[in-house]
Amino acid sequence: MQPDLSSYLFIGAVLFVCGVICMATKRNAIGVLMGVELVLNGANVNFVAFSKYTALGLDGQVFSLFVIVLAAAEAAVALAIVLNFYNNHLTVDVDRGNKLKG
Amino acid sequence: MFSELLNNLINNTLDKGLDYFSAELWLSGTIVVMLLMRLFSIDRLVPTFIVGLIGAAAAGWCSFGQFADLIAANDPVSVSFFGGMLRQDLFSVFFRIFLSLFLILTIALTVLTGIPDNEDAPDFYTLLFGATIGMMLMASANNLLMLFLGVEMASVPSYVMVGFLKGRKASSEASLKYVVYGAGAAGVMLYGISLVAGILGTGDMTLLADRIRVVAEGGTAGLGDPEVRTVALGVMLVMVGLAFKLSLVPFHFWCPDAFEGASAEVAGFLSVASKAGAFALLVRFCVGLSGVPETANLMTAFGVGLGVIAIITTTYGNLAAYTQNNLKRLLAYSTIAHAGYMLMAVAAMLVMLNSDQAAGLGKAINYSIGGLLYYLAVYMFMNLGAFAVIALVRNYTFNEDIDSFKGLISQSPALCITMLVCVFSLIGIPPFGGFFAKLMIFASVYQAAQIHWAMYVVLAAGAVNTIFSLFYYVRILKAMFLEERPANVKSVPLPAMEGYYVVVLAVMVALLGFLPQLVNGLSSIANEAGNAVLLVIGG
Amino acid sequence: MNPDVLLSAIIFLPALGALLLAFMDSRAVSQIRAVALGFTVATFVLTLLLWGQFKYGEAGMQMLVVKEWIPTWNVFYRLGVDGISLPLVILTSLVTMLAAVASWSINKQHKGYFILFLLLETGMLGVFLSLDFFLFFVFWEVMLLPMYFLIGVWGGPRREYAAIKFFLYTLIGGVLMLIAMLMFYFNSGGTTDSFNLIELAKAAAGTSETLTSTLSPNLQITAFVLLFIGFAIKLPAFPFHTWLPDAHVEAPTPISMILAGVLLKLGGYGIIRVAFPLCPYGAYYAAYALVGIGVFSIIYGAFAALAQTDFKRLVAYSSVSHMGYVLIGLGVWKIGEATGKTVNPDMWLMGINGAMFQMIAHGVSSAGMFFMVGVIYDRVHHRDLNQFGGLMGRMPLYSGLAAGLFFAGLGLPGLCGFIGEIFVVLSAWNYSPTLAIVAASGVILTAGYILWAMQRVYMGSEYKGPHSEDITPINGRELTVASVLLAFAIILGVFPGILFDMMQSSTGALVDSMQLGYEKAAATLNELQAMR
Amino acid sequence: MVGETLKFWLMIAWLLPLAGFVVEIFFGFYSKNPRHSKAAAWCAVGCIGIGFLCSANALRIWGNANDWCVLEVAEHSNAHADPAHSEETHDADKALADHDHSDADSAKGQTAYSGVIYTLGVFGSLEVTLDYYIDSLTLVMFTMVTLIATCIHLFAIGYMSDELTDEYVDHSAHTADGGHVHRPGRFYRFFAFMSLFCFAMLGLVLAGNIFQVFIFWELVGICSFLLIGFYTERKTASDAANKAFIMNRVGDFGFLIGLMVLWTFFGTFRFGDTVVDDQVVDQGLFSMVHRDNTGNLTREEFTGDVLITDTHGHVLTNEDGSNRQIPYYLMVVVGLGIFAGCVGKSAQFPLQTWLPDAMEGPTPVSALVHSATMVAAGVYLAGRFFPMFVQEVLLTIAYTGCITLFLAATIAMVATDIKKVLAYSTISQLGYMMLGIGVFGWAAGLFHLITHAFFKSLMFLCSGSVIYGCHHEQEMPKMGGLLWKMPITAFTMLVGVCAISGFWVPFGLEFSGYHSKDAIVASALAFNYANPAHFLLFLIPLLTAGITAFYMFRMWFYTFVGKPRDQHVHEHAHESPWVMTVPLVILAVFAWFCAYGGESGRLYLMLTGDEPAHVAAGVTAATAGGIVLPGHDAIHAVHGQAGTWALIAALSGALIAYVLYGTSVVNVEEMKRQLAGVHGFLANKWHFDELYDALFMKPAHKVAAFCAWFDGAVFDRILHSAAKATVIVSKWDRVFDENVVDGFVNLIASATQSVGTSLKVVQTGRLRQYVMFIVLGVVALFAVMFTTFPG
Repeated sequence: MQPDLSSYLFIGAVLFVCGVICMATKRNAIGVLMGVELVLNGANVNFVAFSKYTALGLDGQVFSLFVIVLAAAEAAVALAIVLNFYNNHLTVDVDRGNKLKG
Repeated sequence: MFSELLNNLINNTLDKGLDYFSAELWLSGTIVVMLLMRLFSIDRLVPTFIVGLIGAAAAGWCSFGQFADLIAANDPVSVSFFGGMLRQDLFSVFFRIFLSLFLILTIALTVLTGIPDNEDAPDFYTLLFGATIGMMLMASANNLLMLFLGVEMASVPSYVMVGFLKGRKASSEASLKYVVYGAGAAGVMLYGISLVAGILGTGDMTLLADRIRVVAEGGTAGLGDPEVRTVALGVMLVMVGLAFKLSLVPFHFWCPDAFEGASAEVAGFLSVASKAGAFALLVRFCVGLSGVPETANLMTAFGVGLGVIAIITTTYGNLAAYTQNNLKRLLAYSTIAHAGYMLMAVAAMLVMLNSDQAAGLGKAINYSIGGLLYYLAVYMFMNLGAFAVIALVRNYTFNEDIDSFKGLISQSPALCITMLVCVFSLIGIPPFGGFFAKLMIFASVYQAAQIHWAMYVVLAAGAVNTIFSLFYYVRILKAMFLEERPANVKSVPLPAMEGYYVVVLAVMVALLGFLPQLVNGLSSIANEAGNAVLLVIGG
Repeated sequence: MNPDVLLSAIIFLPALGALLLAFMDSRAVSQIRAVALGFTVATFVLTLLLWGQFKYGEAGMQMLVVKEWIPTWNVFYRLGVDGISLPLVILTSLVTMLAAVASWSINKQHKGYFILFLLLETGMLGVFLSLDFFLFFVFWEVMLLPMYFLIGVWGGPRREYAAIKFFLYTLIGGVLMLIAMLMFYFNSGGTTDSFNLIELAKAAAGTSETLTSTLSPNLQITAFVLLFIGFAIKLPAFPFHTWLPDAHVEAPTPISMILAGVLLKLGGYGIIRVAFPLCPYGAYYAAYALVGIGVFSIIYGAFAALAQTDFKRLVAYSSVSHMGYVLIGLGVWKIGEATGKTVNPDMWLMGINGAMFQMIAHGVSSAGMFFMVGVIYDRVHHRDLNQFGGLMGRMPLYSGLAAGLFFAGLGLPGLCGFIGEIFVVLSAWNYSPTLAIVAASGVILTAGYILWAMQRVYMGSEYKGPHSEDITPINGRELTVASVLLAFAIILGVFPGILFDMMQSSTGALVDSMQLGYEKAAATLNELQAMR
Repeated sequence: MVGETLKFWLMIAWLLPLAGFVVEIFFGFYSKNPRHSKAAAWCAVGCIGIGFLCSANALRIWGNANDWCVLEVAEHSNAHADPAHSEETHDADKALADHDHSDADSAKGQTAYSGVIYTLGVFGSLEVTLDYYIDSLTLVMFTMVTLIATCIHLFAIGYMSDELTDEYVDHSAHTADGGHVHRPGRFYRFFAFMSLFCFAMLGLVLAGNIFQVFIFWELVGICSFLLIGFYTERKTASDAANKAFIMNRVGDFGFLIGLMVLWTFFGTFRFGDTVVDDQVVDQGLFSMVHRDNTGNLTREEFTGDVLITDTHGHVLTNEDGSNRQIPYYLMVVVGLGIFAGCVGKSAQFPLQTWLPDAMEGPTPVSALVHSATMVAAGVYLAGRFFPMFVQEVLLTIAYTGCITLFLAATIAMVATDIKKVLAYSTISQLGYMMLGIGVFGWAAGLFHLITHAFFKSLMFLCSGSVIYGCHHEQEMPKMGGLLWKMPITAFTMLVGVCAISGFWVPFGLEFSGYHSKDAIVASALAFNYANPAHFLLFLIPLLTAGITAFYMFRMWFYTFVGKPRDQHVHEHAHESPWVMTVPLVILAVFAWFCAYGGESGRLYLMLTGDEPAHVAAGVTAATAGGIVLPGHDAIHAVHGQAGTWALIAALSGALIAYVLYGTSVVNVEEMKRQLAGVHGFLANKWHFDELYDALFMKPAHKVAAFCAWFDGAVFDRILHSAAKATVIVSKWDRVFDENVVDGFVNLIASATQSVGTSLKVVQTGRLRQYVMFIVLGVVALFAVMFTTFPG
């Protein structure tokens, strides 16, 4: 059978949900960042799919390109920050960062 | 096709685009210069902040030139450039000026407080400028793509700046939380963008409302229609992303932690600038979605929803601030509360913009946006003033708790008077700017209430919150003026320059309250800008 | 002197003084005092000039000053004086001047004290002279700042509590007033929305050329309630009064004088200048509540005063009791069901005049009473009524003057307290015999608590409290303040005409415009009825 | 013109004491040695003395202006007072009553002058002014007050002389360590207060409107407060002062209600019309109610409301054309309200208890303030305001007076403190006056007011002289046998005693009391005949006339004759200096002869000259079984009869007193010696004594004791419990204040805090939970959107 827009969107949605859950559950900072990547890519899938099936056209693909680039940049910064966190806490367990609260 | 795109790009880039983009270009240029300085270690000879100040001033000058042109051509214009990615009108220019001015003030503050030290200065200022550019993009974004880019570009450097105090556990923790939270929010927003852009088949924000009408196939856009429902979901996800930048409840969690972890200067910068950009973006987005009868119901509902969010945010912020002892954290909550106040203006705008007598309300709608802009302008001074005082006191007492402010009046009146003015202005007591700003917001909410009763609730909530806020603001004053200076707290001998700096801020806050030319000029400009952003609806 | 210069000068001269003080050496105490006193005196002289230029028998506003302030919002710097505000302005400058003399007893941070003191005067005078709602509100809130610190820094042991309480109450009032202000602004129904109190009042009465108030009768009621609460807090009327005893007890003597002498009057002035003319229908609708609250405040305050053992608290509650008469006098507005006209308008006019007089009189007498309490407090440092006694023998002159001022508070004929109370009460029967009788019964309680207090403090065989050795005769400075106040009490009591001549044309105009306003609202209501 | 002249002289007499007060208080305080100079005293005497001359002069002018026509008219009507000619006089009086005032004035010349002194405030048509109202009553009162005041001031110079020191030792005031209070003397202050009082009292008399009366009403009240509390160191004194003022305020509360009603319905406070060259410029209250030939108020027939008329009896109308009228019951309220003020001021039942306590003040004060003038002001006002009183009010007045006079008299019988006796007798006599006015004996009541003022002030001064002579000993049981120690005092006092007892002396030398009391009793009797139901109003006064004589003579005998009971006191007793005795003599003369000629005497005729128009004719019952008020002729008819009764009562009372106190002791000794062997005769005697004792003494003492208990226990207890209740209420008031109202405010603060703390919990600082909140937030918003947004 021929895949149509809805099935792509479904995949995108699945990726999105997985990413969110990953973010919300992982204790390891790296894991959390991967969750972020999943979310972004879920969006990317949507963009590409829309660019094929709707009036969005080429713009969708441009969108996804930009997103990929930005994702890379963000990941770099995020990893740097995680490293910084590691230097101070000697762990990448996000739950250890609980000094700031209240 | 590609060539056509290229021609198109070159044409409007060369004849006007670059001109419109000059402020951002100046900032980018400054960044390059600073990096090069670092490379060739010129920064040993010339302090980096001088370059920074020059760059910021230049950017401000350019945007002022644009401003002058726009005022001179006394029929308000709103043109898109860079292939419809950005939009040039009084609104974006207003924010360019605002941001460059604020950039200058922040740099000055960092210079006075000596954070960062000469080592890190180039990196720090690079990040600062980058974030500023991002905010300027947010202010002038005309396309969902630019919306996302702007937000990211503003956020990513901020993550780093929050974590800039190296070797501080709190700082690194704060930045980690900020980055993860921000990334998550950005992801959600992006997903929303994908839905909106995909279903409506365009990224151009000015077309959104029209496309929704098309999607709704004549009928009024309701959630019965699955596509409209999806769009609504997308819109909401986008707003979640913006809500994160605005630290609206329940997307505010990063704010207190990040502010407490970050240095006071950075906190001040984030509390004002990123909010300014985000509000600009929110306004543009909402305007894009409005103005078509079919979407009226939906958007009014969104407006009321924003109003409710505003109530929750304000109340939460004011109540939570009451028990804080760390002043940065306390001000973080107050920032949340004030975001709520400003959001009231946006809600009012949405409600009025989508009412059936919107035509008659043109002025009122302008004023609601104008009120928001005025509030931001005053907020810039009063909040920066407060953070500046904290930073300066911290430099001597190495402590940001409220106890370190006890009896400060006996040692450095200038700081106390500034804090006094800022706090009274934050409460909204005349004759300080905060009062007038708050008045404008309440006024527009009142007018919106003529259209939708729910706005009366918002108005009442605003009034009640003014009283709640009293409690924790007065705690600060009480500590500074009414209590004795404890013996163990280090003294605060205030050098002249720093004194002048804060006093200037205080004076600005005061003048924005009652100096006729200033109040009048600024408010009328703000209203003009509000008018400008609405132009897209007609065309 | 050119009027617009004069009015602005009156308002901002004290602020100028504050500015000057800011640049003085904080150690030069005596110079600081001198300068501050000098500026208050100068202000007083200016207000006398104002009186000199005031034209009697003119109902409308005089010496109007209109300058553009914030055109975008159609906000104007609009000043003026009429028979209602003039006496209060003079009272303000007088009491402030005397309070400045009384401020010699302040013993720390003189510079800051006098700066705030002068700022406070600017605020008060500004409220009385401004005719633009926006300006009015700004000055109204401006007073908050100095007062908070004057109580909070120079006050007694529980000063912080008292200060925050004062702050809180006033801010609540301010916020309510703000909302009401917006209601009027956006319903002024002119080509441009307006804050102009005079025009708004005319619009409410339907006699304005520029504005046509679009405020529906029901909204009028809402607005009136908002405004009334705002002003009743300042007045203070039950149940908004509890900030008063604390603020009074904790505040230093001169500040108590100003609180009782001037600040409380702002409430009454607000009602008569803003709440009444801007929403006549609301005023009529709430009239019974006003009178009821007034009567209750009288009895309640008197009882509370009876129970006090703290001298200053007693005087504070007496203020609550006395200001109740103001509410009664303002509220006795009766409309004939059949005719739709005011029944016995002259009676109401008398009530309003009585209320105004009561405000001035109370300003003099209560300021005096607080000062007298302060004098003895400065010597023996306690205020426990049961630990005084025998002062008549120890400080005869002081006791004599105090007796005079307390009798003025008691409402003794020939002293200022009498005229206001009696005129208000006389005008009350026409409105409601029951309330009138209850109000009249106040005379017994008042006599009760004042005489009892005097007996415990001044009479008796000997002084029973601590610091007996510090009881020295009243000194020249204190004598001046007290005797000036007493002199005013007597003059006002014997020749009340001085005030009534000032006020009557303005109050008369008020009564007429209120009648018109009521008719206008009634007409609208009838139309609504017809439509249903 | 005459009015202006009278106003001029009386204003001088009125204002001089005020000037005196200012001078005395200031120069007294700032002069070199205020403690030793009598300057203040002479200043005060000078002021009031000149005041007397002025008022006397005014009296003369008034008389000449009307070439004493009043007296002529009165003589005429008096000559025809016998029943034979009563009809025509009756008609004449009717005619007089029917005519409106201007005619009446033209008939007997204008005798009442009124006008504005200055204006307090004008509110549209309403106008509050200070007026003057001068008629024969005003003038007589002025002369009486100034004369007596002068004498008393003179007396006080001597009496207060021990204040002329820097170290006055007050034996009645004790310090904590049990010692006496030592303080500088306050000679000048006493006279300053006295002058102030004179000013207030004269102002009260001169007052041209009821509001002005209220003003000076309060002023005399405060003066009495200051004078009673003159010895501020004494707790008893300051208590008494407070009690006096507050109980007066209770009365004034009623007064105030009366004022409110008057003001609301009549819109003016003036008594009489202000006439300028025969044109009425300002209408007064008295002409606003019109009386028909039956003497009743003209009323609207259906509602029964009282119509409000103009001077000529034409009904006034409101703007809407309806008649101006006042409900009848409100007329009653007005009357009772005003009378309530009088009750307080004149110490009538049930507010009488303050007056005996007021004796804490120095004796001259008791003489001037608390017997002659201030307490009489209540009666004066009742008389002045008479035209506005309706039958119900008059009846109330009558019964109040009746109860008071009996109550007080019986208490006086057992009192032993000489000043207390006089105080109670004052209350009793005031009761007589009220009764007189209540039973329509308008002139009689005021007549007694004047005479009583003279003889009562005389007796107070005498008692003062005694006390002075006995070094501030006031207890009669410690006196006795002082007759030849201080003869002038004793005999002048005897004059007073005879006067108050109302003794008859041939050749027209009757004591003044005889005439005035007869007049009252006569009115009472006539009233009794007219309304048989109210016979008590005659019997009780009659009985009390006897009691009066009894206790008065008891006092005199107790004090002056018999064996000295306290040698110490007796030895040191001495006659007072001339400054004190001269006034006694002067007053004695007036006490005896001021009513010379009785009903045809100058004084009485002066008073009747300006009596309210409807009094002469009397009032017939408005409704069946209503009250009938006797006119002049009716009273004349029973005058002789009543006089006889009263005289008998008085004589018998005096006789009993004489037997028991004057001679009884002596008698018993005498008898015992004579009848040593004669059992029967002795037994008879004995039986007689026993019988007598059982029949008269015991019951009298019982009743007196009961009344004393009743007065002391019940009224004071009521007052005290009221005071207690007040305090309790106010305590609760305070609790409420601090808990409820405050609590609410503090609640906001605490609520803010608690919510804040609970919000801390939300901000756990755990990153994963934050991110979770994004998800939850999105889901929540989505849910909300779908539930609420339009479909």
